[in-house]
Order: sequence, then structure tokens, then C-alpha cells
Amino acid sequence: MSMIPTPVIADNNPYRARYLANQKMKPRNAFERVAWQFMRYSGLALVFLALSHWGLQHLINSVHDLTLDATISRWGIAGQTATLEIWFWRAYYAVLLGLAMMHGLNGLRQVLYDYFHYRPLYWGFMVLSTVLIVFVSVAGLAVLLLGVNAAATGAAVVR
Amino acid sequence: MAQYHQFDALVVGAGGAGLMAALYASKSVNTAVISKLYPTRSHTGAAQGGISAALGNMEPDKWEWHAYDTVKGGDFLSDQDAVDILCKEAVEAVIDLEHMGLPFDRTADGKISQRRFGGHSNNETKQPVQRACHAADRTGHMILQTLYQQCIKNNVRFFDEFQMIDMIVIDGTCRGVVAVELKTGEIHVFHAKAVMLATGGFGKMWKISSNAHSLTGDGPSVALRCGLPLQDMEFYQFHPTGIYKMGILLSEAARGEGAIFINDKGERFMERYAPTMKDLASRDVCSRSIYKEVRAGNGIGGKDYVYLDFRPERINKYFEADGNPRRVDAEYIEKRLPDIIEFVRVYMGIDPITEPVPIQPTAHYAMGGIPTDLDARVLLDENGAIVHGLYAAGEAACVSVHGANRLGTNSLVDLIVFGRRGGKKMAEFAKQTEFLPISQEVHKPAEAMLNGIRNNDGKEHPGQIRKELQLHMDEHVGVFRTKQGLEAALEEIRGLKERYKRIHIDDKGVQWNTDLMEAWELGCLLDLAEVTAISALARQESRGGHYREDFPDRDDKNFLKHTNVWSDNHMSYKPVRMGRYQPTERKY
Amino acid sequence: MKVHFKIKRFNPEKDKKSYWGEYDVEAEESDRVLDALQTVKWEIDGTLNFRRSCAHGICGSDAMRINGRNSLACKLLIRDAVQGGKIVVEPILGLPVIKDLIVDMEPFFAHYRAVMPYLINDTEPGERERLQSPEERARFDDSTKCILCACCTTSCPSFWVRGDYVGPAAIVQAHRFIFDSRDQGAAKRLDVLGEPEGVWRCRTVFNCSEVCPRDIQVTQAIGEVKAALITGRID
Amino acid sequence: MGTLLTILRESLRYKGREAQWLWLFHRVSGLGILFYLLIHVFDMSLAYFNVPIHEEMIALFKTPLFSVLELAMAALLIYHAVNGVRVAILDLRPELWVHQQKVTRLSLMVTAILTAPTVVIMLIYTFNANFGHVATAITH
Ligand SMILES: Cc1cc2nc3c(=O)[nH]c(=O)nc-3n(C[C@H](O)[C@H](O)[C@H](O)COP(=O)(O)OP(=O)(O)OC[C@H]3O[C@@H](n4cnc5c(N)ncnc54)[C@H](O)[C@@H]3O)c2cc1C
Ligand code: HEM
Ligand code: SF4
Ligand code: F3S
Ligand code: FES
Repeated sequence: MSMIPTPVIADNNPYRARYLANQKMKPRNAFERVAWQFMRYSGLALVFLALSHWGLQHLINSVHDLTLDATISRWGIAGQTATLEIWFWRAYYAVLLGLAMMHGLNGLRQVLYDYFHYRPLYWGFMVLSTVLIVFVSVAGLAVLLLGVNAAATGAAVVR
Repeated sequence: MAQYHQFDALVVGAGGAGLMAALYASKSVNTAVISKLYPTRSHTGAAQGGISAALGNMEPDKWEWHAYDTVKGGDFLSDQDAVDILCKEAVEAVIDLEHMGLPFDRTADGKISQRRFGGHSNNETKQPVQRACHAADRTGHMILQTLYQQCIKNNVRFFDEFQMIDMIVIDGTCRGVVAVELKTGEIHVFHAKAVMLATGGFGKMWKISSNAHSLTGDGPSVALRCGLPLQDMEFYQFHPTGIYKMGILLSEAARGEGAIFINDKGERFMERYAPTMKDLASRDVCSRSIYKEVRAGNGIGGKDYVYLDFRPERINKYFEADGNPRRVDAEYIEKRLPDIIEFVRVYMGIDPITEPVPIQPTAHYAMGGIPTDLDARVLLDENGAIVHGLYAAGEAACVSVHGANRLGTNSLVDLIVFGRRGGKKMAEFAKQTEFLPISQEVHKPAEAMLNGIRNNDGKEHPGQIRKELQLHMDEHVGVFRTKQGLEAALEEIRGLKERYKRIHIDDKGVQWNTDLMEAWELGCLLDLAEVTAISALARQESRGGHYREDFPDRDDKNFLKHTNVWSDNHMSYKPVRMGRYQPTERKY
Repeated sequence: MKVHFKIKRFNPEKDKKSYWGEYDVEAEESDRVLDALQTVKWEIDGTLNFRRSCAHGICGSDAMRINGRNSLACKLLIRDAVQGGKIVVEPILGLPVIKDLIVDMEPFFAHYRAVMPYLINDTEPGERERLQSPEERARFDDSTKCILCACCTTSCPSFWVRGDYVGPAAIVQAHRFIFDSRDQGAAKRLDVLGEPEGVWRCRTVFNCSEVCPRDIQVTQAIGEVKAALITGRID
Repeated sequence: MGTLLTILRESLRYKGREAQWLWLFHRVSGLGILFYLLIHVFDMSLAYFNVPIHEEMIALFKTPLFSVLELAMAALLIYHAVNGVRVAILDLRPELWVHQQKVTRLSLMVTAILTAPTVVIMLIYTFNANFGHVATAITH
């Protein structure tokens, strides 16, 4: 990953000598910087994505309208070709899911790092929560991208 | 068993003087610093106004002029060879500080900015000259920080919060010190080839004082107890502008920027006492003038204080009256004197931009101290014999450049110039000599002394003794002195010393026992108060910071000489080393 | 006026746990809290321990938690501190308590040293001063005021939970050099501050800025360092 | 662990300004949302893996207890979003911190303004589902 970008500086910039002297030096560790920036950018994106999803599901519609049919109309049915509309919903939810999970995972990492100083404990929690979050995300992506799998009920969905 | 350490060079005290010495010594020998405070807590950080050097960045200036001002400021008691070194090396030393990173304020063309300060003048025009290099009104803070930073860079070994309580002086050579590690209460023996005392001043023997609680004269009093003399102890400077009742200092930089004194009648009374320099006359002159006004009933509301006025419109009015073309506004004053303005706002609850500030003289600076030669080597007697391996610099020492009265900004110059010379000399000395032997038992007397205080079960309370000492000193050994007053004070001090033998402290513990250390420090103050009063009593003239109402004139025939005093109270005098400048009447 | 002091006491030689010492002190409204503590020590109970030196807010010795918030005891007046006739004094948080109000400052200074708080410039400076314009000087003026009192660092939730965080004070010190036009060590310092225990652990809580007795814009300094790390530019 | 508890207790006793409490609640809300999100996504994924369980869970979410939790969730999410934006802005312009009282009031107000109608609408839906006749009366 690129570390500190090489600065562009004019000859008459008083800091020039310092830049030249500094160029060789680059932070060894950019992870936290990237994580920090990611939290802000993903947060901003989530304002739109998460709030619009919430609005859609809880204000325009409600949980009480949440039926399998409604789900099918968003994500389609496994094995059937999807319409453009379905692909739009799939993409929207995939992005939302991905960003929210990564944002949440990194947030959780920050919290665990703060409170669990005993390294094995911290890493234990980290591995556990990463596995859990990745597992749930992959499962979520499966239904998103493949559609509702009526077969998993063992019977046809008739309503 | 005490812990044992060995270093080529050991510096006691981490103020400007100590750090400068450590920095230079550490360039070539194994150096350590012990300090009872974290280095950045040293009182050098309180110095506000500036550090003088004839850089000539603002207007023509010469180090010779600086030297003359210093000698004149010192009422001709300064040793002039030392003054020459001070003023000549000041230029180089200030540049040195800049190279170390000190963030001086700058002129428009990028050079170090300078300002006017009391007693500093252009010798030809007799007008105040801009000589004090400054970083807002935090010059001392920046010096202290910069030197500490450089010491860290140079890997100087620090023993923070270690308090020296004894020195190992055997056969006229110093071989180390004994110190307490405050955190654990353990005794440590520091074995060294060269030791420097840079423990700062002792202004806490007065009540109204600009000095820190920690300034209790540990270094000078340990030296005294080791059989060494102290020099010129009667010369103590009272700074004219301390915040009323608290003593917190408002730098002379305020007057450098144009502030003036006014009395109850609204008069600029300094015009009467110092027609040329007026409010920028030297400190002893200003302090006495304030008290003369107070005695004449011109104190504010008849009380014992006057106003320092730095309201911009007033400053401009007086600039105009003086024919000075400068003008200031509130923004400028705030920028140049941010800290002292804040002090006034916080501690007095008034705004100096719109109201005059009540001030009174405050005990400030010891001109006297441990006598040294030009390389900061400590002198054994009035004949110039030296104590091998022992050095002193800073306020604890007396070179003597300040003579009878120190000029503003010259202390910081003293720290870095003689700190540096001392540091270099220590390294040189340490490289040539071997460690001299010390016994396994050297720390025993110090240990016994501390335990003596800890376990003493008398009835006297150290807090009470300190309070009484401060009151007597303020009353009789202050700006104005008389034979009767000094004799009374001496008797009181001796009485207090007797009572001190029967003190009792509450904290019998070992770790971080400030009760114990404060009681020990009180012992130092009592010792120094006694020799101060003795020296003052013997000097039957008025000179610089020492003003005898019964001998109001300077007496060059009998007293153009330095006082040396020992712990058994015997005294001797030695001549002042004169040079280009012959004593003249001192007018500002 | 009479003020009731509640002071957190702990003596490592005697106590297993800290306890509250209670004292009634006669004090003027315009006295400093430090003056009242001195009165307790000098007149009521000599075993009370705290650090102090200058008594006017420039040495940074006496940071403590007064009525729940960090402050220098010598810079807070009784009239501003007292709440319902009472003042509660505790040691600053996040550093090990040694005795009463005295904490171990070593971890704090270790962080300070970690950011290389000294001018780095290996070029030959010449006979005279290095030049610096008043604007360049003003760029880092705010952070030169720091007195290393630790009020900020020990008010920071990120530091409390994990003392490895270099803390606002060290960042302010780094800022003082990073933005000094004479310095050439910015990249080395940014390297340290970019580490996991560096600036990124700041969560923009502002407790630090609020308590700084020197009115340093601490969070702003931290923000400028973050910006320098992100953009690679220091202007 | 003992020290962790001490630190947590002491941090609650420290009298920080507004931003300290906003930060603490940001943390709590973030963790809350994450917890909710995991359950929610897990449940939805069952629409692919096991529809009957999926349907049972959906039914569970429709009970009054979960409706109340859902309201809390809405408040947390909105708070977290608004406060996240506040933090991001202050990271860019730290000098604005002097207005922290105003900023705090503002962000709490925005949170409230967004949450209030949400809660009302969601309550109506809940009533509608549980006591259909009442809701019908209201909507008509
Ligand atoms: C408010 C104020 C403003 C001033 N402004 C100016 C100014 O503008 N210009 C100017 O030139 N001068 C000024 N001065 C004077 C000048 O600042 C001091 O004289 C000078 O800083 C003294 O420095 P120092 O290095 O000798 O001692 P200090 O800086 O006082 O340091 C003493 C050191 O010794 C240590 N120490 C003391 N006792 C022991 C012990 N027993 N064991 C171990 N360590 C010990 C302390 O921990 C400390 O580190 C001012 C003074 C004051 C009080
Ligand atoms: C809705 C828009 C969102 C915005 C604007 C947002 C913004 C932010 C920001 C800026 C941070 C960083 C805080 C810091 O570093 O101090 C953060 C932290 C966090 N966020 Fe979000 N976030 C949003 C949604 C979410 C979601 C959906 C989740 C759950 C999956 C979540 C969970 C977290 C967690 C756990 C933290 C860590 C808290 C901490 O370290 O104290 N956030 N959020
Ligand atoms: S930044 Fe302020 S609060 Fe922090 S150590 Fe420096 S002076 Fe103290
Ligand atoms: S309190 Fe701490 S979180 Fe940042 S803004 Fe200050 S360092
Ligand atoms: S005693 Fe120096 S800052 Fe308070």
C-alpha cells in the first residue's frame, strides 16, 4: 500500500529542504491510517445506504410487511435468471452489507484493542469475531446474490 | 546499604545552568544529572522576559556596551574580567541556543528579535537599547525545554527526583554527592570526578517571593556545611513588579514594551527617581522608589503597593510625552506579553488591558552564592584556592558578574555562558584524573541526619518555623535594612535554628516523604538566612540590592570588595577585580 | 471562607487501598487550590504528599483531578473550584499512583522521548542564527507552550484504557518540531506517530484541549499531524 | 481484569465535557448496531439455507418485544450516523471544538428530529399489526 505520497513542492517553498531530506523516510505502518480513513469514508457512505435501507424497511414498509414474497421480489429466486431490478437490489445490498460489516469489524477491533490488553485474549476475540462476521457475511451474500432458495424448505413455496 | 553509582561528571540541578553544563560535559565524558524536580519543572522555566546578547539585530549594539551596563547595574561590584566573558560569549551562546532549536521570536527578515530591558542602554546615546532576545514572554521556558531536549538527544543520564543532601568533600577535593531517591526513600552515593552544583536560588526565605517552593538553596547550604564559603550573600534582588500579595513575577518585559509605574495620585513617579531611564531604571532603583512612594503615603489607597499600568492608551500617551514615535495597541501587547497578561487575569481577576495592575516588590534573585572562578570552579577561600573537582553555576553560584544588583536578562546569560564553560572544564578535568577513593561509609552522616529529622520527637512544627522566618526576613532583611533590624533578624533566626533542633514531622515513612524533605530544606533556608543577615550587617554602605538606611551612600573606599562568609560565621573580604570601568555615581 | 476538602489518600507503606482524607480549610476565595493544599500539609496533616514547585502554572508539577477534572492546583482558584462548599482532589488518571496525589510520571516521559522531541537538522548552521520568518515561527507557536504537565494525556479516554497510546502531550511535542521550518526530522516522527499507538488512537474526544492549562489547541495539533500523515504534506 | 474495571469506573467518574459522553455512546451504539446487524443478516441468509427457520425468526421479529427493540435500534443507528458525521467534520476542522456545546445540542437535535417521526411511524405499524382495527381507524 502506498505510504506517505511523495509531495510536490515548488523550488521556493521554504520546506523544500525538509521534504528532500524526508523523502527517504516513510511510515512503516500505514494500516491504522487506512483504517481510520476507511471508518470515515465508509461511515459517510453508510449514512446514505444504511439509512435508506432502514427507511425502506421500517418506514415505507415495515417488518410486518416482511414476507418471503417481498424478499423474493428483491433478491429473486435461486436458479432463476434475475431481472435488472433484482440485480440493482443485489448490488445495493452487497455494498451495504460489505461496508457495514467491514466498518463494524474494524470498530469492534478498536474496542477489543482498547479493553483487552492480554494479547492472546485480544487475538482470541479477534479471530472469533472475524470468523463470525465473515461467516455471516458470506451467508448473507449467498442469499443476496443467489436469491431465495425455496428448496431449502423441502417443499415448494406456495402462497 | 546505599546504592552506588559512578560517573565522570555529575551535575546536581537540571535548570538552565545544570543542563547546559551536562550537555557540554556529555559530549566527551560519561555524565549524569540528578535533580529533585523533573528537569522541565526547574525554575529557569519561569524566566519570562529575555536573554541579552549584543547581536545588534535591531539597532547598533556592542558587547562592550552590554558589559558596561552590567558593571554599572551591579553598582561596580562585578568582577570585570568575568563580565567581559559574559557579554562577549553571550553572543555566541545565544546563537548556539538558536542552533539547538530554541524558537526565538523573529524580525521581519528572519533574525532573532530583540527588545528593550531595564538597565540596558546604548552607551553613546544613553537611550534604552533593544538587546534582550526573546520568545514571547516565555524565554526561560524555551531555554529549559530546548536544553532538556538536547540532553535527551545526547543521551545524558538523568536521575529525576533525586535530592542531593550531602556532598563528599575530602582533603579539599570533591568526590561525589549523597542523594535520596524520593520515590523509594533510598540513599544513593554518586561517586564522580567532577561535580557541579547548579541548584538555583533560595528566594523562599522571604514570604513575598517570585521563587518556586523548591528554591530552598540546597546547593549553597550543603557547600556551606562542607566548610566552603558563600560570597556576597547580602546582595539579594527584589524585583519591583510582583503581583500584590502573591509575589508572582510580572516581567520587566512589560516595561520594556512601555508599561509604567503610577502612584495613588496617578503620577509617573519614576521620572523623579531616574530622569533618563525612568521606568526602565535598574531593579534595585525601581524597588526602592516604589517603597519611597509608599512611605510618602502615595501607595494606592495608602496601602503598600502601586500600579503597573500597561493599558495601551496610557503607554502611547507616555511614548508621546517621551518623544518616542512607537505606538502600541491591545493586540500587540497581548501578543508580546501573553503569559503575564494571563497571570494577571487568572490570579488577580482583572484585565491589564483595561485596568492597572497592583504590584509590589518581590524577592527574586540571589546575586551571591558559591564563589567560583571564570571556569565555574568553586573557590575554597578568599585567596582563590580551588576545590578540586567541584564546580558551580547559575543562581547558586557567584562568579561574580552581577555584582550588587543583576540586570534583567543577565541571569539567563550567566546560566548558559558559565554553565557551558563549567561543563567543558569538567570534561577536561575528568579526562585527566582518576577517581579518588571514597569509603563505604560516606553516606552515613547524611543518612543519620535524615533519620534524625524523621525520628525527632520535639514539639516544634516546621511549617510554623518557616512562616516566622519568612516574616522576619520580609520585615528586616528586605529592600530597606538597618542595623537594629538586621540584629533583630539575626537573633530571631538563631532562635529559630534552636527551635529547629526540636522539630517534629508527621510523616515517618520512607517513600516519597515530602514532609521530611521540606523539613530538611527548611534547615538549608535557616542556614542561608543567617549568613545573609550576617553579611548584610557587616556591610555598612548601600550598594545595588543592599540598601542600608543608616548608611545610605555607596562607600567605595571601604566596601568595594566581596564578602565571604563561612558556616561558623567568620567572614573575610576579597577585592573586586576591576577593569576598564571605574566606579562612578550610578544614575539612570 | 471554610472549604471542605476530600482528598484521595494512599500510602504504599501502610494502605492496601486508597481512602478519602477529609479536611476543613480556611481559605480566601482568591487563593489557589494549591495554597489550600499547602495549608493542609503545613498546618493540619504533614503526611499529605503532592508535587508542586512554581505555584503559578508554568512548571507543570501539580496536575491533579480536582472535582473530577484535570487541572493544575496552582492555576485554579478556590472560588472557581468549590462546589457546594466542597473540593474533591484525586491523582490524575492512567498513571500508577505512588503516594497520595503523586503518580509515576515515567511512562508519560517515555512517550515524550519516543517522538524525538529535539531539533533534527544535520546541515551546518553557520556562524549566525538560522533564518526563520515570523510566519514560519508562528506556525508552531502554540505547541511550544507545552509544559509537560500531563493534564491532557491523563484526561484522554484512549490513554486511560491503554497507557501505550503516546498521548496528546507527546503529539503536541512532535508537532512543535514537525512544523518548525528548521527541522528535518518530520518523517521520522511521523513514522512513530503513524504506528498503532500513535495519533490514530485519538478519538477526537477533546478532553485534552479542554484541560490544557496553557490553552494549547491540542486536538488541532493532533489533527494537523493526522493530516500530515494522510497527505504527506506539512504546511 | 480488576484494573480494567477500575479504569472503566474511573473514566465514568471523570468530568469530561460533552464530547466524552458522545464518544462513549458512539461506541456503545456501534457495538449495538453490529450485534443487531449480525443477527439480521444471519436471519436473512436463512432464506437461502433454511426457509422455515427464516420464517420463524421473522415471525419472532414481529412480536411486540422485538418491535420495541427495533425502536431502540432505530435510535441507535440514527444517533451513530449523526454523531459519526459530527466526528468526521471535527476531524477535519478541530478548531470548531470550542462550540462543542452547540455542536452537541445540534447533533442530539438532529438525532431527535430524525428519530421522532421514525418512532411514530413504526409505532403505528406495530399497532396496525397487533391491533389492526385501531390502526385502521387511525389511518381512515
Ligand atoms: C519569575 C522569574 C522570572 C525570571 N525572569 C528572568 C529573565 O527574564 N531573564 C533572566 O535572565 N533571568 C530571569 N530570572 C532569573 C533566572 O530565571 C534564574 O536565576 C535562573 O533560571 C536560575 O537557573 P539555575 O539553573 O541556576 O537554577 P534553576 O532553574 O532554579 O534550577 C535548579 C535545579 O536544581 C535542582 N535542585 C535544587 N536543589 C536540589 C537538590 N538538593 N538535589 C538535586 N537537585 C536539586 C532543581 O531540581 C532544579 O532542577 C527569573 C526568575 C524568576 C523567578
Ligand atoms: C450510519 C452511518 C455510520 C456512520 C456515519 C458511522 C461513523 C463512524 C465513525 C466515524 C466511526 C469512527 C469513530 C472513531 O474512530 O472514533 C465509527 C465507529 C464505529 N462504528 Fe460506525 N458509522 C456508521 C454506521 C455503523 C454501522 C452500521 C455499524 C455496525 C455495523 C457501526 C459500528 C461501529 C463501531 C463498532 C465503531 C467503533 C466505535 C469505537 O471505536 O468507539 N457503524 N462509526
Ligand atoms: S499540551 Fe497542555 S495539558 Fe498537555 S502536557 Fe502540554 S501543557 Fe500540559
Ligand atoms: S482527549 Fe484523547 S481522544 Fe484525542 S482529542 Fe484528546 S487525545
Ligand atoms: S506548581 Fe508549577 S505548575 Fe503548578
